[in-house]
Amino acid sequence: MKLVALITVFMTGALLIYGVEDMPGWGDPNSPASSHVSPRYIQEAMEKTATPNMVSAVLADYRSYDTLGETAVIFTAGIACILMLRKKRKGEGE
Amino acid sequence: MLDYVISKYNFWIYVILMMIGLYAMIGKRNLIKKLIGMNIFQSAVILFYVSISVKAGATVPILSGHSYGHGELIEVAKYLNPLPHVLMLTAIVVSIATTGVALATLILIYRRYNTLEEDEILKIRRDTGV
Amino acid sequence: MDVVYSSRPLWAVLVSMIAAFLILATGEKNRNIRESWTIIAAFVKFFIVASMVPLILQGKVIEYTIITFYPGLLLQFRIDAFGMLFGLIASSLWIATSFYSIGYVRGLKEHAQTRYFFAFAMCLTSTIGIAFSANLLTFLIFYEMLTIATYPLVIHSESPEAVKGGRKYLTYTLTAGCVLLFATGMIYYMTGTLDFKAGGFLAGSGSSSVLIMLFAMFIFGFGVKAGIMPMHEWLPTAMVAPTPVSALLHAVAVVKAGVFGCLRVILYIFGPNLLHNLGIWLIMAYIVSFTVIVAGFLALGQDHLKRRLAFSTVNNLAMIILGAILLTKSSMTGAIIHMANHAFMKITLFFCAGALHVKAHKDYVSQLDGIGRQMPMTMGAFAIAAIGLSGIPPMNGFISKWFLCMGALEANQIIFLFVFFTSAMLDVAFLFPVIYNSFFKKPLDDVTPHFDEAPMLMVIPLTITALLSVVFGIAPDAFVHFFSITTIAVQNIMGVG
Amino acid sequence: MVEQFAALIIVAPLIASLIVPLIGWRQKRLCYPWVVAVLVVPFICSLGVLNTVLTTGKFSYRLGGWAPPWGIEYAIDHLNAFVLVIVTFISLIIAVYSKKSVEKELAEEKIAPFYTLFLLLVTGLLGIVITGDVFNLFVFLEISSLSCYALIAIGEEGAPTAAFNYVILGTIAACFYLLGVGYLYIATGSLNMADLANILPSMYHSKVILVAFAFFTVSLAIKGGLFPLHTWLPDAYYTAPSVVSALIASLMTKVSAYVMIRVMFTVFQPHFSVDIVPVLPILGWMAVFAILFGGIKALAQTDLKRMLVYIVVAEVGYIIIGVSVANRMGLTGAILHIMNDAVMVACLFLIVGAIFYKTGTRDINKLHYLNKKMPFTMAAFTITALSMVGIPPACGFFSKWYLILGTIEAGQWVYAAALLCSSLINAVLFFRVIECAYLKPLNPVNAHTGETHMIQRDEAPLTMLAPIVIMAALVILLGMFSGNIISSIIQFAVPASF
Repeated sequence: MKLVALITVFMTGALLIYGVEDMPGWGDPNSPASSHVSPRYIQEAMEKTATPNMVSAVLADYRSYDTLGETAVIFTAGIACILMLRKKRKGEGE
Repeated sequence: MLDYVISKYNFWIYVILMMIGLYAMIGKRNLIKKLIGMNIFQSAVILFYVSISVKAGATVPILSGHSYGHGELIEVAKYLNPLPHVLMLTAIVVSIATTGVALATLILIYRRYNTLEEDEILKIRRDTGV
Repeated sequence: MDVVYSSRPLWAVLVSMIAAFLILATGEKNRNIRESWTIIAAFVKFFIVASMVPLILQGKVIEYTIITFYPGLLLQFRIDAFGMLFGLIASSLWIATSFYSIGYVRGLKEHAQTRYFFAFAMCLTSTIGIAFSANLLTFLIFYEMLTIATYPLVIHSESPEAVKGGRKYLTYTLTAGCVLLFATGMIYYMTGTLDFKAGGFLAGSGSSSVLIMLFAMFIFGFGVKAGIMPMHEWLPTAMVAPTPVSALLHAVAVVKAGVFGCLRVILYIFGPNLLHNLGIWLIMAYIVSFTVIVAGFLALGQDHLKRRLAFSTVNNLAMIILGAILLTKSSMTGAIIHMANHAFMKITLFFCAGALHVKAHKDYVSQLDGIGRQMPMTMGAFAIAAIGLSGIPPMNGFISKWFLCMGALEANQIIFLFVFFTSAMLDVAFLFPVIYNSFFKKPLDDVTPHFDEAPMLMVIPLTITALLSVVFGIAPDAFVHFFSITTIAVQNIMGVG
Repeated sequence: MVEQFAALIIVAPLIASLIVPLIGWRQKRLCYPWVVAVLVVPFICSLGVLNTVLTTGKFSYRLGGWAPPWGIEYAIDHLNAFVLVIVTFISLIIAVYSKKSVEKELAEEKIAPFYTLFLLLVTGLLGIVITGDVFNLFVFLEISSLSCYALIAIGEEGAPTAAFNYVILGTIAACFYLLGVGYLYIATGSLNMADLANILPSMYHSKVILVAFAFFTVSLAIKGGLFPLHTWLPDAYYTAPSVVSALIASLMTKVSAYVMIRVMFTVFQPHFSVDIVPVLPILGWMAVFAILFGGIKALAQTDLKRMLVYIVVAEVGYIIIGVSVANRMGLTGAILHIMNDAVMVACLFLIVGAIFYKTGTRDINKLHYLNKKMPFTMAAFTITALSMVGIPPACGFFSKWYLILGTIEAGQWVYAAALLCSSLINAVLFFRVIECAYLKPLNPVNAHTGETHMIQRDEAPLTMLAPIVIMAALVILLGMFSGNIISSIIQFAVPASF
């Protein structure tokens, strides 16, 4: 079992490192990640959303739908815990 | 070669972290250790994302006081990429939620079997014929 | 060829399906109403089918498209002469079987009669669907439906033996269904069409090894139901079913659907020319000849009357296929007309076996000594059908045998002439002792020495089918023009070839 | 107007799920009608959306009005409009069914959180299907997964362990997915599917893209329960409460299969998935083993639900085979099978739930006389079983037919053989059950128990029976009208380059 796990882990690691080869260097300002979509956030955020914090602007405006999902995740987790744990306490009390 | 390694050291670190986490998740027999592995794994992914956003010589993506003026062109290279941060805020929340649910399941398991060792649980289940 | 568009084929198929659900809805409580649905549906179905005969005789084709699944894949009915013949056989014999069934299940106070009649009606729906299919996909759909609809009938008695028979039946037929599905897919991939075409449409669409493989698959797929050896195993086992089911299974619906499928493949998908060129027809002919002879010998060894008849069925079906695979005009005529003739004779024989079972509770040949005095009508009908099956004039069996033998000569294959002769001898050998024993031997102790027939609901249908065997022997074209239809079918196939 | 429908599909169940605990606080009985009523909304909306797509073609809905790729969009085309209808309809039917089963299997105080999570699970699935943004997909994937973990954990003996295993593997899958997204982002800078599809072709030989693709595939194979990554699936689906099993067995794996098709043929172009990466043969072989393994394991079970669970493992293989042959016929079959299998599996699980509700057993050998006790349920079971075997005119035949045509076209004989084999295995499986339920006990010792006295009809309550009957009818109808479905929807859902 451990061997299988090790093999899996090393295969995954090798795969990830294999991919690293073609990645842009760390901190390269011209990498696609920094040059395709994100410049617009940096330039427009203030103007469009009147928020100096771009992270907030993106979080709560551009990608607010993700944030809605995020709150739903927390809500799900809360209800999930209630669902799973609530009965037992009552059961013990009885 | 050394340059190559150094220029991408963020990736090496996250890959190693991820491998540790993944190994714990698959290889460990204790459920709590699996859970810890899961957290390490998730943190590795988060680190990976955050490291994407880095630009050499840039600062946090918050406009400082003097650039509040209207119409003034904001220099892109001066600020970090905000998007990965946003994504990771979501991912962090997700990972916390997952951990919470996983812990709740562990509580259920512990209540039922009085142990969190996978082998012991399997043994109990086999003995009770379930 | 003129095409007439009409929804009559659809109604011919649907009427028994509607009846099936009415039967289910009526249930056990109102038995007479339930049975009347069967009877009404049987008659309506027959008249719808028969009403289309004149069009067929004019050389027309009746077509109706239900659904288009995909370009080139249609759920479509097209009645040509060959399909019409099969449809006529099935629908006309359903009337007889319906009456007989009612007498049979009531005579034995069978359980689960609703299920029985429901499944029976569904069987007929699928059979007519098979007969009228315009293409292989439609054929396959109804063919699989038939497999399933027959299952409740095979396991009807719910005894361990029946369940086992049912399992065997399903194993054989569903495996065959899978093979057919694959082969059909191959044909669609190779040609882009699945429409039956008189004289075949596969020529030139693939290498000969692929075509031979496909042919083998089809013959395996349909041969299971048609009882070609060595795939016949399920058939005698399925004899645990109630007798009307055996009659239907072994004379009309299931095995004939298999034979019909084989003939469709031989004559309408591959076509005589292609089979000639591929050279597999002769191999195939030897295989079925083997079945003809061996089944005849096996029948000799059976004491259980229904099992004996089952092997006789295997023998006759193989003969039909042999006729088709000889690929000559006469042999084809013989094969196609024998589908009809064999149906009438064999159903009579099974009906008689059922009547013996219900009235005298006799299932074995050795128990039948002197039974002819108690049940002269039943045994008389049995004698007529047996004589017919052996190919003695003036019965209808003679006509088919005549054409088949002619075909063997036309094909310059004398050996198959001997196969037909041997088969006729064997027919005599395993059927005539039954007649002799029942009429001329001293009655056994438990035989009532005076006239004491089975219920009239059973005797009348079997008398009628026996009489029809004679009528069709004297006038093959009587009533529904079996012979003319056969001739048209053969002309269509050979005309192209 | 129709654009708002698209938003409502997600928003309605999400908002409604917030209200369920409040309702449960006051009056527990009202949770059920509320959930049913709410789930009608996404169903109607998804029909509206499908109709729009059919008449005017695909469209996109910008959330918050931000243009993609900066904002998030719903990208609705034939494929996901079709899957949306399936998901909304089946969840609605299962919600209708849930009342009695939940009341029986769960403690009273769990009903409100149960229904909350039920809605959230549906929301998550719908969100996955409707979105046009790869990261947003992850968020909804997590909503559905989390609610799924919890819903499984409250099942019978052994459920928490099964749920925890699922948490671990589910999280690995989710993290792999996230890694895939990260790799795509680092290479392209975009998260929008359509935008990615535009950018990616120029960099198909980049190793980053290859790795991203590999992680997507592994992740979705885990989520979809594809052999050999299915290990979490049987226990989780088996131990979950009946209603939950029905919902997740019929929808979770299908939605994963949808995402796989989406990633392989929309985000990446077929050219990449077929020609550049050798992933399809691997997936195909995995699917073949899934079919055989699932079938053989199912044969070994005496518990009806466990048997179905392994059948689900096999059925995933069907869809993946359709994907892996990568031609028009195969994909048509795969997409058709997403629908057919969802309906069939849901129907079977609902029936097992109803049998369990009435008789308290799922042991195949204890089902005797069930045809007398529950005639309609068993009739529905028979129809669905025949469909699983692939008997026309039930829908299972048609997806199998297209899948086989696909394998023939691709010249993959082994795949075809696996599909045919699976038909036969299914026949054995289901006829074993049918024999037990319809025929008298073979064992003469038991014969005296039922032989003499009449078996009373004891059918499941209407809220359970009606969904079962509707699903069984659909099994036939979808088969009969499969031609129409293909010609009007699926042929446009298959990527045009095939």
